[in-house]
Amino acid sequence: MTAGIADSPVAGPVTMAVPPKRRKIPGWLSGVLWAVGAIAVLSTASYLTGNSDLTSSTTTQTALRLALPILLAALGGLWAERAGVVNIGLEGMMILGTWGAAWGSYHGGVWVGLLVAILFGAIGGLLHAIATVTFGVNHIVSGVAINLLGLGITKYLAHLIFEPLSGNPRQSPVVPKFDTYSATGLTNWLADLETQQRVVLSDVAGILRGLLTQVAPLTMIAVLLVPISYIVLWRTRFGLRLRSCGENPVAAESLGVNVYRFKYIAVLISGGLAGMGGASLVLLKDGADYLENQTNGRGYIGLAAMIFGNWRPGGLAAGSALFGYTDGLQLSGRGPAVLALLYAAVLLLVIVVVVQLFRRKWFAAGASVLAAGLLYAIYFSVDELPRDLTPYAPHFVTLIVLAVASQRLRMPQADGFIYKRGQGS
Amino acid sequence: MKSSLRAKLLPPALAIIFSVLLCTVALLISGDNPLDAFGAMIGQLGRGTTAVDTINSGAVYYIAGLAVAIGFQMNLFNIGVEGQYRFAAVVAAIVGGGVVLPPVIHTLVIIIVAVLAGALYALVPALLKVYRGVSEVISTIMLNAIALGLIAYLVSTDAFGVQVGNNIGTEPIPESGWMPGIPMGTGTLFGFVFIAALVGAGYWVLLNRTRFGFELKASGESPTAATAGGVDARKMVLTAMLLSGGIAGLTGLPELLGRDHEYLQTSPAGYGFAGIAVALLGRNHPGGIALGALLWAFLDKSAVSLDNVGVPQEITTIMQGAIVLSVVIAYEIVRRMELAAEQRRVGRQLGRDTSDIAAGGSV
Amino acid sequence: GCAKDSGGGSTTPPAGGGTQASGCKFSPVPSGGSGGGGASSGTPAKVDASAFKVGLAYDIGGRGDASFNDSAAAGLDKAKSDMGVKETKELTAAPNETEDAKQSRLRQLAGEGFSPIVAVGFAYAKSVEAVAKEFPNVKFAIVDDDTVKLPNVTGLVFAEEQGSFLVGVAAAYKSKGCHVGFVGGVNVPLIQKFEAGFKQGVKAAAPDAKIESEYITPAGDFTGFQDPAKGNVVAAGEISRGADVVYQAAGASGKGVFEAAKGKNALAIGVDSDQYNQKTVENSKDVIITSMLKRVDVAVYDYVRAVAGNTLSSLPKRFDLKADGVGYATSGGKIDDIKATLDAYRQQIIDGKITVSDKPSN
Amino acid sequence: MADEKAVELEGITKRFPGVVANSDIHLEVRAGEVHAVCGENGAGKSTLMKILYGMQQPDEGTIKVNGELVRFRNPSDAIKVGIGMVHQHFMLADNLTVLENIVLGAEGLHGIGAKARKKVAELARRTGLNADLDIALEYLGVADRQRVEIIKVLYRGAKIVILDEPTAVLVPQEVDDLFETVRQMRADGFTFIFISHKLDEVRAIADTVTVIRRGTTVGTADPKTISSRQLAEMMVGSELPSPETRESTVTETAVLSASGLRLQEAGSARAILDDIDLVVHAGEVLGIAGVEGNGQTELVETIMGMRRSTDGTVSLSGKDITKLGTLARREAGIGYIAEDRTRHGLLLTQPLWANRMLGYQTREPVSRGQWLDIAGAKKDTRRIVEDYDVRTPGIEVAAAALSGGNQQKLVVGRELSGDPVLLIASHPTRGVDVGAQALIWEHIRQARAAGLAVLLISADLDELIGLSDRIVVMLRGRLVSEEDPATVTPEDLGCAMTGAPREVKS
Ligand SMILES: Nc1ncnc2c1ncn2[C@@H]1O[C@H](COP(=O)(O)OP(=O)(O)OP(=O)(O)O)[C@@H](O)[C@H]1O
Ligand SMILES: Nc1ncnc2c1ncn2[C@@H]1O[C@H](COP(=O)(O)OP(=O)(O)OP(=O)(O)O)[C@@H](O)[C@H]1O
Ligand SMILES: [Mg+2]
Ligand SMILES: [Mg+2]
Repeated sequence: MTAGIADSPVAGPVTMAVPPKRRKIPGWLSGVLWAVGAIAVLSTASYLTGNSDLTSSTTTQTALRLALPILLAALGGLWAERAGVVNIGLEGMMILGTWGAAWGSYHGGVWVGLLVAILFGAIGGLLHAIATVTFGVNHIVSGVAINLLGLGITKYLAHLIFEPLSGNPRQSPVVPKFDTYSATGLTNWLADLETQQRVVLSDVAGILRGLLTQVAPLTMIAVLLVPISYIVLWRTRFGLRLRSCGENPVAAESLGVNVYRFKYIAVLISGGLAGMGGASLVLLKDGADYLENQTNGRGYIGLAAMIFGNWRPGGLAAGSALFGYTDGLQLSGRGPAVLALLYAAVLLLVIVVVVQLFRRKWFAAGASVLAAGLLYAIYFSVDELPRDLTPYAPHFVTLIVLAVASQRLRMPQADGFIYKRGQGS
Repeated sequence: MKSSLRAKLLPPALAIIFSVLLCTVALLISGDNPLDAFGAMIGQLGRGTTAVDTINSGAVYYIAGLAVAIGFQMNLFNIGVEGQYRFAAVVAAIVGGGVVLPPVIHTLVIIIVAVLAGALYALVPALLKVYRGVSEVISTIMLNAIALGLIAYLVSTDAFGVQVGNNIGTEPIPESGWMPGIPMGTGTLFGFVFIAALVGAGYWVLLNRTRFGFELKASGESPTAATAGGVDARKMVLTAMLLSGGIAGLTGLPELLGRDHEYLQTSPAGYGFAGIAVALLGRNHPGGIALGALLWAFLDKSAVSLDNVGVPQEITTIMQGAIVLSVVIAYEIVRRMELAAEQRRVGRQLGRDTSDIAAGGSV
Repeated sequence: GCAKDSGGGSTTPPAGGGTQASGCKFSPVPSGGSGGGGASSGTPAKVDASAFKVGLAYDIGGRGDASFNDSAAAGLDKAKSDMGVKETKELTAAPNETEDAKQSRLRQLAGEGFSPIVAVGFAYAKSVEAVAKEFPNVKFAIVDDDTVKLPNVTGLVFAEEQGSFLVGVAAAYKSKGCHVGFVGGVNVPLIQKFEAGFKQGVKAAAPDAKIESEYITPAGDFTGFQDPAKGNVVAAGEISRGADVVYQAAGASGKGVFEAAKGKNALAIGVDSDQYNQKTVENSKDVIITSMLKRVDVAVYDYVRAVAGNTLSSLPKRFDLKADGVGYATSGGKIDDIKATLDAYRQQIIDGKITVSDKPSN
Repeated sequence: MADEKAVELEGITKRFPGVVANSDIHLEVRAGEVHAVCGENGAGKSTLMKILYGMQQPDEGTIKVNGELVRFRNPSDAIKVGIGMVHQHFMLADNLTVLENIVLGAEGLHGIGAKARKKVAELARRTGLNADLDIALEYLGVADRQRVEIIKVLYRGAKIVILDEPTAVLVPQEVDDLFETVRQMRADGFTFIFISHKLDEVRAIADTVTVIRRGTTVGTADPKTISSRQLAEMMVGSELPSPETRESTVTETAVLSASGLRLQEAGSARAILDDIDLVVHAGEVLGIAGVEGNGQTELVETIMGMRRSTDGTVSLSGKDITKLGTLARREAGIGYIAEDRTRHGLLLTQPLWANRMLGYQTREPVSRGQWLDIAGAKKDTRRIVEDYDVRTPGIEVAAAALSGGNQQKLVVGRELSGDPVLLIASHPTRGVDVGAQALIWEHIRQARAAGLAVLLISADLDELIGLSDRIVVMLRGRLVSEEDPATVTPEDLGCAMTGAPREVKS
């Protein structure tokens, strides 16, 4: 296991035969186009099925809320892996963050809580960096160990420190939460629009309103961290150096980049972000305070979202949003909403079919027709989806999207590789 | 370079010492007596059925660890052992409880069903990876969650479940499907422990003595070289994943056939995740995994004894994490120490005889 | 402009969605028995348990979990102070532990001379059966399970559906839109009893009432008891569909249910213990109108008492309304106005005039 | 000026576990000269350069740059005093853009924005790099990569430039271009340290040459006066071999024939291989010449079955093998020396005997049915080690522990062991020292004499001309011309390879 999670053991031949492809449209624009397309599909589905949950403000608000910890964990993964360190310890760092957030917030208010959460996450990151960077330990081993340590240490600390306060070894006392803010003028207008039930317009209004009401500073920060990560990683010299450590650390070293330092910084930031993800479970209004096991594998989901997003901020935001959205939808709208989503999927596949036909990819088009037909048959024939399976709608959706979307995933080239100074060829 | 015995045994010893120290500090902070704690941990082996339980649980972790290790051998990270084993256990329990067969055959049928079910559940990520390039890390994380839903459905009373008091589970497997154990003191050693050992031996033979094992390791070490060597990478991903899933399918059986005879919705989860840690601890080597599994089981069992003497049982989780981390760090430190020693040795020899060692082109 | 949201969430429309009706059309309140408790079993004789070492084996969470473990602990504490129990020992299960760990725990207690030993939670059923056979002279009790048929094992089970029935009645009466909701943590038979009783109670009081009923996760996925964020969303979904009183049986996720109710101007009903007084949910206590009480403490206390007084046979087969094993809380005074109605229904159940099913009807 | 010392290395010693790479090396480089460093594989040239560039720290010895004593802790320190290095293996990140690759680490000079772009564009003009600066580096061909490497060095304002085997992957024209740049820059006052195994190149460009053998300096010479043969003798103490083929052994039996072979990436209009027809007869060496990136790699991989051709057929000894997988083709009698031995030829962490099995895992003597025959594999590995003079402490060491030349000998030995009817040899002597080179050539020649058909791809045109019975030239995925090795010169071949019009011979 040299490569940690090597993405594709299906070996392709070496030489790059594809001629240089220029990206015709910039990334942000394609993001906007995707978003517009998604909204169009959803609002059509919502109109045709009569299920307004698909685009209601509640759903988007919930989606944002549920996506937040995943997004932050995914960003954490991004930072580490861009510097070449696989971070499967996100879950553990997140757990450390939940504890730190509760403890800090209890003693010093929300901002202190956030800070302590970041700090605790970063301590997890530090441990990971010491193990993987300084000692050259297999990244997965270290990550697994950190997940165990994060869990064990927080349990222990909760036992030691929270139990006397809350009487409960598994829970912190109630801690202060972030206030929320709304763009009231705008949202009131949007609320009017949403209730008017106008095609598309009301849908867009619902979605926007969900994103603009009751937003906590932490939420804003987290959302802003997506473009910030992009700018820092792709538009600054610091980011260039950091990424070079994930692509070819020996080359970076040969150009005077202190690879160890950048890896350390990246993994610390990674831990801090994961810790922040933990804080988002604790410190938001309606948050849970500290509760044992409250992360429930969200760190792993964040990791998946990051891979889903092709190791890019925009992509991982889309992955987290997709997951959060579907989860929110199934939790608040339950079976009927998921069924409506199924309908949306059929619409999407129809579009895919048209595109594939246009591109003359007969096989892909055929497969999509088949899939669309199958989904529509399910939609048509059942009134209610199996209750035991709807809770996992986000997982199904993630799998299906990955299976349908063409896979041009590209992990940082030296991701997971163990680098030692002065050992380059 | 063959590593010396010292290089093999020193690191785990260092790691255990380190984690014991770490826990000592933690215990002192929380005002507990470390000596009591470690005394209780050691002492548990002589009390009740703990020693036997440790071996029994060790067998479970061992199988899970082997399942994970098979994937690791070719750089596949099968996080999905968790979902695969649980799905397989439920299916095996349902089939086992639903058929009437003569002894031995009944047991065999259950085992085969478990293997097939585990492999089937691993087929999904394998196909997704081979044909759609979906990273097995994502797909198995997702399938672990989905397995919960499938299991919930399968054990519901609408499907194959039966309700016993407040619990629901599968129809109990009749005695003909059980696997007899060996009574030891008050406890019973699962018969499946021997099957686990057999699987471990098979794993070793497969990897080190068969063409398939060679191709598997080659694919893991260098997919490009393996391809050039005529190894079909897709086929290897498929087979490795299916094999991993198949072995994962056995994970639930020691307990199912040896003690529980039914799968309850309260049946414990997490063996698959423990399997990852155990495989890493054992460095994918069947012997190492066995030791790792036993250590893991031992620490697990310690939770009860620690609780009994009033020590926070979370210590065991901390210890597990600390051992995993420190064992690899210790290996690294020892390796570096040996290298440095080697370098000094070369340096000393240099004075007398330069040309021999300095000969370019070869070591 | 951007404004800080005031605490109550004034920017959201009031709960109940469209029809802000004036409430339900109620069935006539059954007559008879507005009397006090029915479980007053006379003045208890003094029982001395000072020769007893009582062991408690908790489920995951243990003492302090603000749930049934904690309730069992309260029973033990009371037994200690009332009857002078000589020694107690409390051990706690770890998450995802194996069957043999549970057995070891019980065996350890039995081996150290503890008797009686109370195992908290039906997950202990098989272990109790196994260990009780090994120690025929040790007395065992198991909470939430009555499947172990051994002479030295006593099952302490509850009629959760009866208590839930009463809070269902309360919910119907407190609902402005005649639309209520239930949020279960994990879809297991035990929680289905809560659902069943609640639904039946609502329907009994107001046959036209609409009921939302959801579980966070299916059986086997126990994260449903551990995820307040999801509890919040599920409850919010029910509220946005019109429910304005939500009953939760969702463990630690219940906190999210309360907060959803608070954020959307709805009301909530707690479970197991008197959650109005619970520290961990004190932020949203003002929406908690009542809680369905499951008196594990009573059961544990009564059991210890029965063992000490050698009156095990007189212990109720099921801790129901009659045995004061279930009930409802009145802290906060939010249901004082309908107490008479609730007690009337209570009496009906005790008298057997209403039987409450433990399986959800649909 | 002429006598000013740009670099003085004194008493440099560097020990690695098990190896002394440099021992007591002395090297003086005058300012403004091109100073060549020669030596066998593993003689310690790269190590010495890495020490001068701060990537490795010497155990003993001192470094003076421009007369001042310096101590480099890392490459930044070396860059600061004006040293730049083009490494033997590309030090580039495929996934970063060309611009990013260049400015990385030197962002302090002109940032990473417009100013940097302007500066880089200027350097690109000077060095003849025509690529878009914003495409990922992986799309660049080798020559352009080499240019990027040189721009990296210039961008940092280096005055002393180390070139570690820069010509190994270039065709003669490209080498000439490179040398032209070097000469110009020398005139501008740059100092070069130049490493190459190709001695005529050394003699063409260098002002001084220092020879290293087994980690120590054996002497300095004037390349203008010394012959290549003398140089080689200094290096290895033996005669310089040449790849001359003696008498023809070509027969009429076609072994490999490909017809209408076409390869196209999904979703791309351009064909990577376009209508390839070729035949290799028993006893014949067919050479394929071409600038890297023109489809030779793909052709080989298609013949090996590692890629699926879009169209066309391949047959071996008359049997159609188009539909077979790589293993089946190997079993049918194809031996394959891959161009990149570490990526395609070896399992680096596995012992030599396990490497003996790779590609032969289905055949005796390394396996029997589904079972491996480890004893058999070990025995046969010992035979290869002996026959092919693989210098190794034993067959239990990992393949990574062998130097490149010895790794290659092992691969050649293995690929000639399975009684092949066809050998595909892709750059069989790339980066291999003169001694090993001679040995590999000799084995190919012997096999050819025994009736083996050989498909040879090489960037070393002397090797190609010397070994081949026929040469075909590949350009943009097509076979464009056939040359007779008896008459063709490397220069002609180079013209054909680049598609340039050939000078009319008088
Ligand atoms: N990082 C390293 N660790 C251990 N040994 C090394 C390392 N780098 C080089 N060596 C040893 O030092 C010797 C000299 O290596 P070096 O790369 O300097 O040779 P070279 O002269 O550049 O050979 P070539 O002509 O093939 O490039 C090698 O034989 C190798 O054994
Ligand atoms: N990271 C490393 N760790 C240990 N040894 C190394 C390392 N890198 C290189 N070596 C040593 O380097 C040697 C190979 O070195 P090197 O690459 O210089 O050989 P080479 O003959 O120059 O090969 P090539 O022609 O491919 O460059 C081996 O002997 C190996 O022991
Ligand atoms: Mg070299
Ligand atoms: Mg070199």
